[in-house]
Amino acid sequence: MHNLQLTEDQEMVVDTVRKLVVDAVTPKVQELDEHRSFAREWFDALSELGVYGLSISEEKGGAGMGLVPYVAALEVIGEQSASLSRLWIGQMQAALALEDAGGDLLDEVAAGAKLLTFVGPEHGFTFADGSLTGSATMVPAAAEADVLLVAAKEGDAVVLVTVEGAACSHTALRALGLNSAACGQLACEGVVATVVATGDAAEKAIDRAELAAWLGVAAASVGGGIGSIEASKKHAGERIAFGKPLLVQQAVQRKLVECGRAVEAARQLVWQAARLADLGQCAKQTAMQARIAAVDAMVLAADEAIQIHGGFGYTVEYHVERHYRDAKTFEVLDGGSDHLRDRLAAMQFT
Amino acid sequence: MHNLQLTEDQEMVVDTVRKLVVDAVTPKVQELDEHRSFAREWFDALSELGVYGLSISEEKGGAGMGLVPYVAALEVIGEQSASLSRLWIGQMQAALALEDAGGDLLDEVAAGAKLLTFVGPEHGFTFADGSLTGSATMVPAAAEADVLLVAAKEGDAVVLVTVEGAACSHTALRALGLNSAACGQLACEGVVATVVATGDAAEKAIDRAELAAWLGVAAASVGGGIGSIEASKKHAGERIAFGKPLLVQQAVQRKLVECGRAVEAARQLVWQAARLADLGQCAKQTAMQARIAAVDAMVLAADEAIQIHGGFGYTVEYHVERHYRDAKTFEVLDGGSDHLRDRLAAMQFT
Amino acid sequence: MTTSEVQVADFQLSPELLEFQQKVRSYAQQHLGGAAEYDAETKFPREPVEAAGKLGLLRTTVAKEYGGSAMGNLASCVMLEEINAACVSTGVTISVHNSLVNSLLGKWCNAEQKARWFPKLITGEWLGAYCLSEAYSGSDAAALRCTAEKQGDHYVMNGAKLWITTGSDAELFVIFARTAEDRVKGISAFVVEGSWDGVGVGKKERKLGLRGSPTTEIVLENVKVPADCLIDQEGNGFTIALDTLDGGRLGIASQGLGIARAAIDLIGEHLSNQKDKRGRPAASQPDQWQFADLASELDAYRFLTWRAATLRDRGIRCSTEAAMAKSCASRLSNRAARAAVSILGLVGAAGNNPAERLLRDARITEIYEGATDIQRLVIARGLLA
Amino acid sequence: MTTSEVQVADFQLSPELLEFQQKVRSYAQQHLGGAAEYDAETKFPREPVEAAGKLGLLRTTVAKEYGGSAMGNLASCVMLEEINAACVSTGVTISVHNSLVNSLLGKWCNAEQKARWFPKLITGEWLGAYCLSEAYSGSDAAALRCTAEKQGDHYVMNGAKLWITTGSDAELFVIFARTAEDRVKGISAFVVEGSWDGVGVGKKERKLGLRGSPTTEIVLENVKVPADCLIDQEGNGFTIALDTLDGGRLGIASQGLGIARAAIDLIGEHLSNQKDKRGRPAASQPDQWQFADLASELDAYRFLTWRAATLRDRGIRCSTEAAMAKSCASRLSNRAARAAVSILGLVGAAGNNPAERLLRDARITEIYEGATDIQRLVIARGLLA
Repeated sequence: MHNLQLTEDQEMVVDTVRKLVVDAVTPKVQELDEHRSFAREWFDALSELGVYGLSISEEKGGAGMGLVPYVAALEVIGEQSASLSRLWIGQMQAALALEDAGGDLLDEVAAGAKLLTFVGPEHGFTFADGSLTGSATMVPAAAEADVLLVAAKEGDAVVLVTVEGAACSHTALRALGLNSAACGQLACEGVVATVVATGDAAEKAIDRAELAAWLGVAAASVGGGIGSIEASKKHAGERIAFGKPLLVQQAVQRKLVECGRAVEAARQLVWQAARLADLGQCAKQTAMQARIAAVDAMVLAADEAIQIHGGFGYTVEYHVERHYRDAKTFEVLDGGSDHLRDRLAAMQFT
Repeated sequence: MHNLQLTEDQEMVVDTVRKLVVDAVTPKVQELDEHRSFAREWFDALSELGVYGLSISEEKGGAGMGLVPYVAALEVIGEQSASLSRLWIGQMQAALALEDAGGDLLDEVAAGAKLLTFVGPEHGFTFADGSLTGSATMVPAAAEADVLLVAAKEGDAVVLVTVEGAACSHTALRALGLNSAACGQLACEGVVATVVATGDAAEKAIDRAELAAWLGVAAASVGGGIGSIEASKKHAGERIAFGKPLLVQQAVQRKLVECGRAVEAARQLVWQAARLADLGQCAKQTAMQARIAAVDAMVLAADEAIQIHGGFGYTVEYHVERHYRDAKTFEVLDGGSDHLRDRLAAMQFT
Repeated sequence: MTTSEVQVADFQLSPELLEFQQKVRSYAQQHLGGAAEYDAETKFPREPVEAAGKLGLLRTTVAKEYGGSAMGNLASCVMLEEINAACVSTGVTISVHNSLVNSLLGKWCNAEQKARWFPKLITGEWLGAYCLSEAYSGSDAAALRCTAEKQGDHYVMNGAKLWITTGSDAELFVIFARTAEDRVKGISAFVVEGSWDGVGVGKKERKLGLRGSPTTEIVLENVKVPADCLIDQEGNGFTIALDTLDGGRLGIASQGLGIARAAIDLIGEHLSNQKDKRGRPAASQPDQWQFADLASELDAYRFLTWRAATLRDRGIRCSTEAAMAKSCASRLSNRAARAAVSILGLVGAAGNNPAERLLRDARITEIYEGATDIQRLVIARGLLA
Repeated sequence: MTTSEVQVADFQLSPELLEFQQKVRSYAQQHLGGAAEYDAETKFPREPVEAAGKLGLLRTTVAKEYGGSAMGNLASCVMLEEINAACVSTGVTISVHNSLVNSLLGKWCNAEQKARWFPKLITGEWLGAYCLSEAYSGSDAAALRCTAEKQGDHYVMNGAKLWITTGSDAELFVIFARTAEDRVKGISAFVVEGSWDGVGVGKKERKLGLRGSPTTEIVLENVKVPADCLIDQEGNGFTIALDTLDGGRLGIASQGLGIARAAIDLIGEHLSNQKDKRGRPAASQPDQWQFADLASELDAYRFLTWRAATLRDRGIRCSTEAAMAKSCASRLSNRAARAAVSILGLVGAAGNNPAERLLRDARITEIYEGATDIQRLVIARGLLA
């Protein structure tokens, strides 16, 4: 399918994930989305595969396989469920952020025994005298997470803290997308929090969490783009208009070629960023570029897929309207694409 | 500069080419372009570096280094001169097309003793009874090439033939761009031609020539895009407006971030295609995607560079108007980007 | 109806139309606050539609002799932009009722037929639905399979129509059915009343947006349609359908304008609220560019829409111009709604903000009453002819 | 000048304007065939400009009492679209002469000044140039450094102006210079005649396009400018410059429309010529889409342009509307020209086809008289105010 040239071990991870997706995710993805049901069972199934420790070093109890199989596997999941992708991304953010600190929580994260969600610095939480204050909207698994890992400010310094999910107040949202990831509003008013890292260690942990999100969302978006393209090919191959299958029309072909090109370009950026990261080089800019490009490609592919499906595409059964909503939801998470553009500018021009 | 992870030998090729570009190309590029002077001296200087045999196998007398250093070096040249890039591309097309057949001409091509230009099947030349008939416009080095390598039809079959440049009639053009590559009109009316390959061998040779063009134009366009971005950064860093350097403005930064992202995505496609080709895998689709994406990125970067330069950008001294013209000229060569899109569609949907 | 009066002088609406626009704007403010609720609960906007009927907004395309206000296409466009800017589900209900059903009946029915149906339609006592699409005929409308077989003084109709706006809530259906085999000339148009035996509402679609407007299948099983419910003559159905769509496209163009305007207003409001620490305006430049481009295009495509409407009001064929308006305005609505979500960010996607609903609602405008690519081919054909 | 007559009724030009449009179209057919030659040889289009003078096309923005035809801004827009569709170098020469110089003099000069200069300007005996930009002040016009120091009954002017259209071929220069230090209120406007001592033509730019129109530096060395050549009053220069630019932008918007139209026509012709083996139309669908989109936008942005012109003709401020027109039309001209090269392919890039010239000419429209991003900020500021 692809040319990442994975090792056999890495390939096995991807194959195992693909099997789970085919057996468990695909059959229920539409139903869960439509009823806005939280995909805890899928999250747990991934736990059983042991993927949450995939990129943690062996000395910290992980598989030490780096980020390349992470992006390869997320591409496979993203093709079917952006929501499940997002849950794994949150878990991976926590795993990488907690890796240096180590400890029981890291083990629980790696085992999937606890579901974590990461609340980034863009939400502006503050930490003082051992307690956390702040609020955020559109936090994946806001009400479902066992533990929240929060990048907060303590005075002018950055600090990484954890709070129990149950200790915060949550409001469910009828959000645009990621319906099975239960994005919600979150508020803490002086909730007791545990410090995980401060100073440089906190900065580094947050950096790693952000990288996990950029790469993860990028990979899942590549998968989502492929999902839209495949759905379109299938529909256009079957649907007859003006006496021939839609897929014979230059109109349809051209759209799919352009979507495929955008997705493939984004994918190459994702892979390059993952390879760089695994080589210990700075992958930040490439990962941010990948994240922006991949989400845009997923929006484009979903938009064209709806158009190719015509009236069918506007209904929930054909999956592509879900890809469209999920793509735009991906876009605004983690500060949003424009925020990433500004950060890229700051890195490049100052 | 980049992360292609070249071998030391490959890196040395790129460094040598870079030195030539800095010493000989950059100082004269604007002058030659403005006077529409053919860049024969640069072509010859590249001969002396021995690059024309770079990707030919060792048993055929080449360096056997594959296509990866070719794209890396063309990126460096493309940053300064699309015209010189195009001359090398023509030579590389000939080298790869002639490789299987071998012989004296291949040696001369590899040595740069003869300048070749490739006339692709899209021009519709016909070959019958030993002579070639047809005409083409916008052929690089139309009047300057020592030998033309032409993909022609003999009845319904494809045949690859050579004709002496002097045996054809040429008309110079005031073309949009590639001014130092002397794009011109070319006509053959029953010119005596030598068959190089027929049947499957001809098909394969043409395939390889096309791949060389797609990868080459893509790499040169990535370079051209970088050239526009670098020129813009320099100008915007120096130019003061409303009391501060242009580069401080979010407006300018955002444009450059987006151009950089488009160029980087295209570059990853080029590299991936080159790597695939060197691994003996099918690189065709990725190379075509790279070619389309890279040219578009070069157009975008040149267009924004002109805008960032303001009135200066509209004048010839700031290079960016040249990049703009060259980018659009790249676009229409080799059948043009839309033709490539249709070919991609044919490969993907039929 | 045709008019020779100038309705738009130097790009300004006539005083009468400005006044009408104000009236509709007040209606929207009073009655269309529930858009979020109709969406979330997939609830038909009955109250706003009834209020529109009382206010005379369901009779704009009907001639005065049948109780209409005969305000014409331009007035309809002005009205539909206002309504859609507030509630797209209400907007499409009224657009189909006025721009498709009432327009068609007014142009193609005989006096007896008009006198029979208009009294109920102009008040909104009855709502109209327009049934052209089928499962196997979307853009390729002439491929329809629904049949109407003549048996003495009536036709027997069988088949199923798909994606019927207001399907579950309409009382009068304009149905295109096959009375002969010829692909195009075998199609005829009928009025079918919802209360007749054999007329059933099939599957209700669950949709990305437009969730207050019921989109259903209409199933026709041996429906006995009196011969005097045939519109115009047998075999003229396809001509009627195409002609009507020119007006319908203006309705959807106006819907696109309304959605775009609402999204642009959200962006403008957001930009106005951006302040730096000292309270000075601090909207990002790229956001301002997007806002400026979208707002410029909104004005431009409104003029395209109004141009086509004034042509149609003068009885001049406007297929090319209507296709331009629909193609441009519908695409703008999507770009604007997507930009609103991007610029508003988390807030825009959170579902308690109109941005994400606009994004979902906008998407249909490029699909129904002629998909964008079809519009483009109509334009190219029109200009190159 | 202001008018209260309706010039565009229901999106159709008045009969007078249609007649004028026909007249200009004939002029273009007769005199503007040499565009390729002016471009290739960087040759000033003297013959077409002189012919325009004879035909009265250089007096459209001048009041009747000074020999003008007082046709106003809309007529200028109609004219400039026609001229630019045929020859952009001629177009910009006339645009600067009419929309900048004549407009400015008519609005801001006193009667004596008008009587002094208009007789030569309306015939084209003199051509006008507008000198605002300098090496260090482009978009940031108020940063200009050129000085005019009052010495008794005259000013002594020093400095250099950059990117002056018609610089080497104009006889009358409107020059903005600094009479005091204040960044904005220190700027004043003057008329300077090219024959005066110390007025020199500096470097001539070698450009991407617009190669028939000379763009030069104007060097001012101790130029003695009589006090009665001051326009309006000292310190009002920046206000005058900005006000004039609204009209100038309509000129460039019309240039953009003309270029876009020419490019779209090339595409249309190409599409019409595409036939399959049996002679049936065979244009590719994606090419048709592009053609349809570009043609739709052309109509839409023409309306934006005309709207702003009718406002200005009524004496209503139109900065936002003019910026919309310029921003949209100039971008369209570039998209259309690029599309023409893409679609015509090798033929379009080959240099014996107008497509590549249009691509090069179009690029300036986004830069001069206010770059696109400046227009966008003007629009955003105007709408959010």
